[in-house]
Amino acid sequence: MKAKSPVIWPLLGLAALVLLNAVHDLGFLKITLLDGHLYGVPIDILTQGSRTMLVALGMTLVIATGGVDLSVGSVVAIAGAVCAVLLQGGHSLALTLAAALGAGLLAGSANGLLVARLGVQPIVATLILMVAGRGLAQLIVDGQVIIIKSPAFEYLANGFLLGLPVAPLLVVALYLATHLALRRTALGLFIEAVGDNETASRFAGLAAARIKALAYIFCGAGAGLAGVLAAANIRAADAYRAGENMELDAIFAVVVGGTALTGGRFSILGTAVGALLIQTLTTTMYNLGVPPAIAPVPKALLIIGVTLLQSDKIGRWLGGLWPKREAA
Amino acid sequence: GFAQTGAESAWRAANSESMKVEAAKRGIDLKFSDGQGKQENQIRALRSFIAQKVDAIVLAPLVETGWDPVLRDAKRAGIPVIITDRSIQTADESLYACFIGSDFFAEGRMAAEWLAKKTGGKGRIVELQGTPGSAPANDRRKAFAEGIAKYPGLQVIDSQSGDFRRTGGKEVMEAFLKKHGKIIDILYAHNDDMALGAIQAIEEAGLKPGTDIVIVSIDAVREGVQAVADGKINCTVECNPLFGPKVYDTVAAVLAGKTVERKSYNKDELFDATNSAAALPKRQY
Amino acid sequence: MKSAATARRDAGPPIFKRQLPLFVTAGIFVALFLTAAHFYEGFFSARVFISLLSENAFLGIAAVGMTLVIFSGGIDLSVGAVIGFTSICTATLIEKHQLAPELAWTLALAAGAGLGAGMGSLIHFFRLPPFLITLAGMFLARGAGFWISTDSIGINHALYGKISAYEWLFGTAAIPAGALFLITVLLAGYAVAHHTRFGRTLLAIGGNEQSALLMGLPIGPAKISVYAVNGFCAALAGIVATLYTGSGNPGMGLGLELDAIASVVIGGTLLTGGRGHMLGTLLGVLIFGTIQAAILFDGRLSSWWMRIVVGALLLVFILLQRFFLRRK
Amino acid sequence: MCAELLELRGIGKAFPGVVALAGVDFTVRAGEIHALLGENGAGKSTLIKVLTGVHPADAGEIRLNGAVIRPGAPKEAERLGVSTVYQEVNLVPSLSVAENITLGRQPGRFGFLNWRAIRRRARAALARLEVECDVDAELGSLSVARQQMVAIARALDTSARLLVLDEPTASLDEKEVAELFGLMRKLRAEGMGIVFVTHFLDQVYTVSDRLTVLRNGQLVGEYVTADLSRLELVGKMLGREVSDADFTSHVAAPAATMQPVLAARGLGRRGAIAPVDLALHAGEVAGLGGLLGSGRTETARLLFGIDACDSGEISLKGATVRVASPRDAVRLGLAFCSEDRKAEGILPNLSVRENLLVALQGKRGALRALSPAEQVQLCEHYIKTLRIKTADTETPIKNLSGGNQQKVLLARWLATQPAVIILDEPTRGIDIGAKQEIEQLIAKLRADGLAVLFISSEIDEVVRNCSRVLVLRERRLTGEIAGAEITSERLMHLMAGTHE
Ligand SMILES: Nc1ncnc2c1ncn2[C@@H]1O[C@H](COP(=O)(O)OP(=O)(O)OP(=O)(O)O)[C@@H](O)[C@H]1O
Ligand SMILES: Nc1ncnc2c1ncn2[C@@H]1O[C@H](COP(=O)(O)OP(=O)(O)OP(=O)(O)O)[C@@H](O)[C@H]1O
Ligand SMILES: [Mg+2]
Ligand SMILES: [Mg+2]
Repeated sequence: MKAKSPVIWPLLGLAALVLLNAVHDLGFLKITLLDGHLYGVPIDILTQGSRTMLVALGMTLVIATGGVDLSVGSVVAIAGAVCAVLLQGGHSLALTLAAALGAGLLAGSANGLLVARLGVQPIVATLILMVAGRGLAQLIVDGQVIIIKSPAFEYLANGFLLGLPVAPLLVVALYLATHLALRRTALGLFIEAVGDNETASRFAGLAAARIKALAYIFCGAGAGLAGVLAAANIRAADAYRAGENMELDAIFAVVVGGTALTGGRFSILGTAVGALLIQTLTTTMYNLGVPPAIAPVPKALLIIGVTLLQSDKIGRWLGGLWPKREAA
Repeated sequence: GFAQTGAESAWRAANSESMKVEAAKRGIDLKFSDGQGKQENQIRALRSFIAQKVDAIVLAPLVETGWDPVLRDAKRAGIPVIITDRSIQTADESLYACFIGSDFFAEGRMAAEWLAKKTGGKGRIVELQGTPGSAPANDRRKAFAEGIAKYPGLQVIDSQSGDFRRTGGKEVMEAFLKKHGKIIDILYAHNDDMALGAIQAIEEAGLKPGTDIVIVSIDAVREGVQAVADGKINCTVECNPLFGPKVYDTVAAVLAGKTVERKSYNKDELFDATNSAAALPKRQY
Repeated sequence: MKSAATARRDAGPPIFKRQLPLFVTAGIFVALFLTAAHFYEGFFSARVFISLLSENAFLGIAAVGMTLVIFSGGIDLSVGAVIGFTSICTATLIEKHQLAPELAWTLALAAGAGLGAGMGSLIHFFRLPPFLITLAGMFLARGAGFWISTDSIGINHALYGKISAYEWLFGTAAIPAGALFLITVLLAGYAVAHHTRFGRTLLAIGGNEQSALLMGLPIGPAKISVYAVNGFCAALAGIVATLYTGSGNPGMGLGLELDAIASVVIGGTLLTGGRGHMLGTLLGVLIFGTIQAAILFDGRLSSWWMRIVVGALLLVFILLQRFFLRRK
Repeated sequence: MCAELLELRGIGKAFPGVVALAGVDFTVRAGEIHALLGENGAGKSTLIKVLTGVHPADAGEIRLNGAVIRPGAPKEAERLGVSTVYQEVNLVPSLSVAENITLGRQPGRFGFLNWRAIRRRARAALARLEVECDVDAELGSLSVARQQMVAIARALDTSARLLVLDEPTASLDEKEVAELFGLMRKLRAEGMGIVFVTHFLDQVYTVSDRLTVLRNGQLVGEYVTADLSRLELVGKMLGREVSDADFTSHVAAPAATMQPVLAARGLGRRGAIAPVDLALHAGEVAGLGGLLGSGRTETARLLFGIDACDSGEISLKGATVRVASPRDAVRLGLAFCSEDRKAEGILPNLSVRENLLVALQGKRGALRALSPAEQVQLCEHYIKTLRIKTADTETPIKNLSGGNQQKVLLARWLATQPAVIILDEPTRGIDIGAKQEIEQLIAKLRADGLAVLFISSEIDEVVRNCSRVLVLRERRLTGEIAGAEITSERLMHLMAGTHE
């Protein structure tokens, strides 16, 4: 018997939320064609969720190695700031994107160096960049909110390709590419091995430190890209607030998606579902008109609900409700 | 010493910058501290200023209450405290010298009045609130609600927090548009950033901001005024962050032992289609 | 015959080579403090040192509870929110409902401990990840705090004025109530962690939960109690915060959980559990406080440089710690 | 004889995909040492865990002193008078020895600990086993054997009526085993019932009064030890006939003129091992003999690049090579099967397949991934040849019995097709059938031209398998014997440092 897939519960949670919304207001599910592109709440959720999904993708790998990256929000701000300054300086889009990605890679490398080479505990190592990074971002834009006037740049976040929104397409492509890169090669196995038992992996001849560092670098790059999307989305680099609290959302998405914070087994698909779940929840609260002050409460209930359903014990209780279909 | 709340927005940055630049101009040795959005940090900063025996303390309080103990310390040390930006509640009014502020309440009221005049007191409003619990969000919401209460035709049909962020404004507006469709007449945003984000959402929905939906907002940062000039925002109420000169004048007066006005407000203007283009070149922030 | 020194050592908990981090950390703290004293006139004084304790009283109190939780291999993200909740809850009870402060405190402490026990039960009985459950707890407490009141409320009770004005004269130095609270809680925390079965059971659970179970330790009660104790500490920290400010503020303690975790980890406690020292937490809090105090004394940094410098100092500290420990 | 102390009736226990126990009866009397025997995966540990409340039983009942008990947790079992040493050291490595011995029952008043009494009690418990050890040392800094002794000391620190020992001797040397047995006999005389799980038949005959044999989770039978011959016993365990001749004895030394595959000159590390010279030739099994803590594991770790050496060099086939990490070592064709299976061997939550292939895949690099078909084929090959008992290739390895985990780890290294393989206690916790298979495997590896460095605390095993033995004493190389010189007698003398 194959172990039950952990993705099922967040998926059900997602379905329940969608249903709740649809019952409340049928327009929720409506997708129309407006000016030759798709338009509707589900499309919004995908577009808005694309940034969290990107950050959560890298976070999945970091968490799978048994670490965590708190600095992603600051990296988002840094990358946005870099974009804004370069575009304002009249540099080409290609250079700008490369620089933003480079900033993410650099940030990830710094984290990787601290965690993998120097053995600093991940929370502390990445806390440093979390604190300093936002300062750096503000330094880069000199405390201003810089307006970006580049239609090509904005297209990345708000554009449509063949009627489909570009940002989610980009993210889905990245998820697929990552999935293939991890599962068609042995990288996925290596990451899981290192996360499961680092000593044993090292003794088995894996370059544990390098694998961990790679995860942080990848995560940094993902956050850098998310920063590009965030800046493009609002046509401005907001060094103060961009990516704020994103680390919590990303970690939430990863863990709800079935990747344990203790490291080891990871599920990229689960992460994608987790990220969508959290975005759908936000939209749901707008939709139901939940007062903003108590908005955290439904979030809390959702977390508890989904994690409870994922737990083995509840699983067994639920399993007991249906007679065993297969003989032992 | 100047205890700032934090650096959470460009408005704050302009506020801090104004204090610093002006201090440099006048040769004042300014000790600056950033509370990073935490009251405890600000109190810590005040205590540190007292320990360092500064001549005067300027405080931009993050919340209204909770300053009595530290202000008593300052009083004991003989250091005058000037409150800026928003007022505090205290049992003992002698704890601070005076208050120089922007009046979030007045801003909300001005916005409501302008709107009533413009629309003739009719319309369905959606509101983009600031961060829940923050002072400007609280005041701007209450004042606006009071302001429109006189006009039964004006009605807030939905209100959500956009967290003072552009992304937030855009996201919430997208949700509003889907939820209410075309019945939205008016958007009231607690700051320009959210209004600007919402404008994008409105444009993406194929509507014309400023025309199909009347937009009222607060802050009047340069980009906001620009949007007014472009006709995308109909009106933005100024919340002037350039406190520097006035604060230092007051400090000098207090130190010289002169009596100063107990409460004074920065003059906040209102920009709409009539005066924004003219005001634009003069905007410093 | 044993020497007197051995006999004395015999009476305390074991000091291993692994407690070296504690000494190294203490050394670096002293160096940090002296460096700051060298640069800033008036820094080297009993007053500044005492203010390190009193200004960080509620961070310190929360960190003590957090240390115990981390000992057991768990984590608690809800402390900051619980501080905010207790703070506004106490203020409302006293000001709006005219309750005696003592009664309000009791209720607040009970609420904190209750929330902790609830989270602990979920974590233990359903084997749910502490990170997620306490994240949910954080949202709940924050939501509840704002639900009570979005405005801060001043407390004008006579008792409050008395306590917050109280100072204990120790020689020439006046030690304010906040610092006394912190010292008391730290001593209690030290006793619990290193001189009670409960504390050692926590370390054992963090070291290896499976083994602790097989060794017949009361895993469940210990895990549930540790979250309850931590909730209690957080509530106490919230009360100390109301004493400190003479008001209740639902936004109090925003992000404080990260500072508390960082203090604990800087103090040499392993985030994965099973290893650490309560005194290290005191050092961690002091180091955090010193960095902040030094920056305040400087007073020339812009907001963003301030962040960068805090990050850089943390980095320097961690590198020094690594350097000394690695050489050994 | 006395009354029945413990009675298990019709115990059944199933895990997903595996029936670990089916209708097992098991009886222990007061004042007897009862051996519980069976192949790897027969269900011995599971039976014990059911008894102590770690796993709830699916069926059956447990009686202690005639009263039905239902322990829900080890704590309860302990309170009822059942003290247990589980297979695999189950202590907390980050705490001190003293704490590990007394945890959960520390002396003290008003909830506060009396550290002095804790240390005293720990010292006393260790003294009963005649173990000398700093009670303030961190447990994790001790070798597995010493940790095992600490675990036993902990179990003896209670006033139990029933003592359960699950493979306590797997990592002990003869002296320590003898001491443990002395103690067990004393406890037996005091009227305690003792359950003893082991794979060493000698020990069964030395110490036990009666024995129970399990096979595939089913009861084979209960016997009086003295009534059952060794061969009969092995037959019962394996369910087939075996003869002593199956164990190969004595290996001739290969020609010494050949160039060594792996050679170390002056390899040493301060505080761990004094500089040693050693050479391994293709087609030989070299043994590394020594008492516990003599530095065997340390030598192996240096060779494999786990610890950095501060003197000396390593050469492979004549060329000096740099072995700065296990990764270098694996690339160069070395393999190292660690003695600490739990901490340094298995990836507990990953599948048997992944555990088996991780070293090979690491050697090939991430990009040259094995295709699913290749993976399945390799796994099935090793599962068959090593007779690994697992539900399927996707079972998490932590669900396998200890012995089967060990086999997977061996397979992990064989799959890399190494030129040199270092086996540190490879037969620890492995049943007699599997041990025989592993010894045959070692012989085959030698025949295939591998160089094998074999570390074992079982002298007989060393004698049987090695063509040359290097003896370490007190962290330095003190002697070398080869060929017919290798006898248990000589080895013991060399290891102990006494002269014949
Ligand atoms: N937690 C578990 N989940 C699933 N299967 C398990 C679990 N524990 C044990 N098993 C299975 O139960 C069977 C019996 O295992 P057990 O550990 O009792 O064997 P054993 O007789 O102690 O073997 P060894 O001599 O190797 O220690 C094995 O097939 C094992 O794979
Ligand atoms: N008497 C002792 N007291 C404390 N620690 C010891 C003692 N003997 C050995 N150790 C520790 O045990 C570990 C393993 O030691 P070593 O490699 O020398 O053992 P070994 O000869 O391989 O024996 P085995 O592996 O059979 O235990 C080392 O970390 C060593 O420091
Ligand atoms: Mg077993
Ligand atoms: Mg060894």
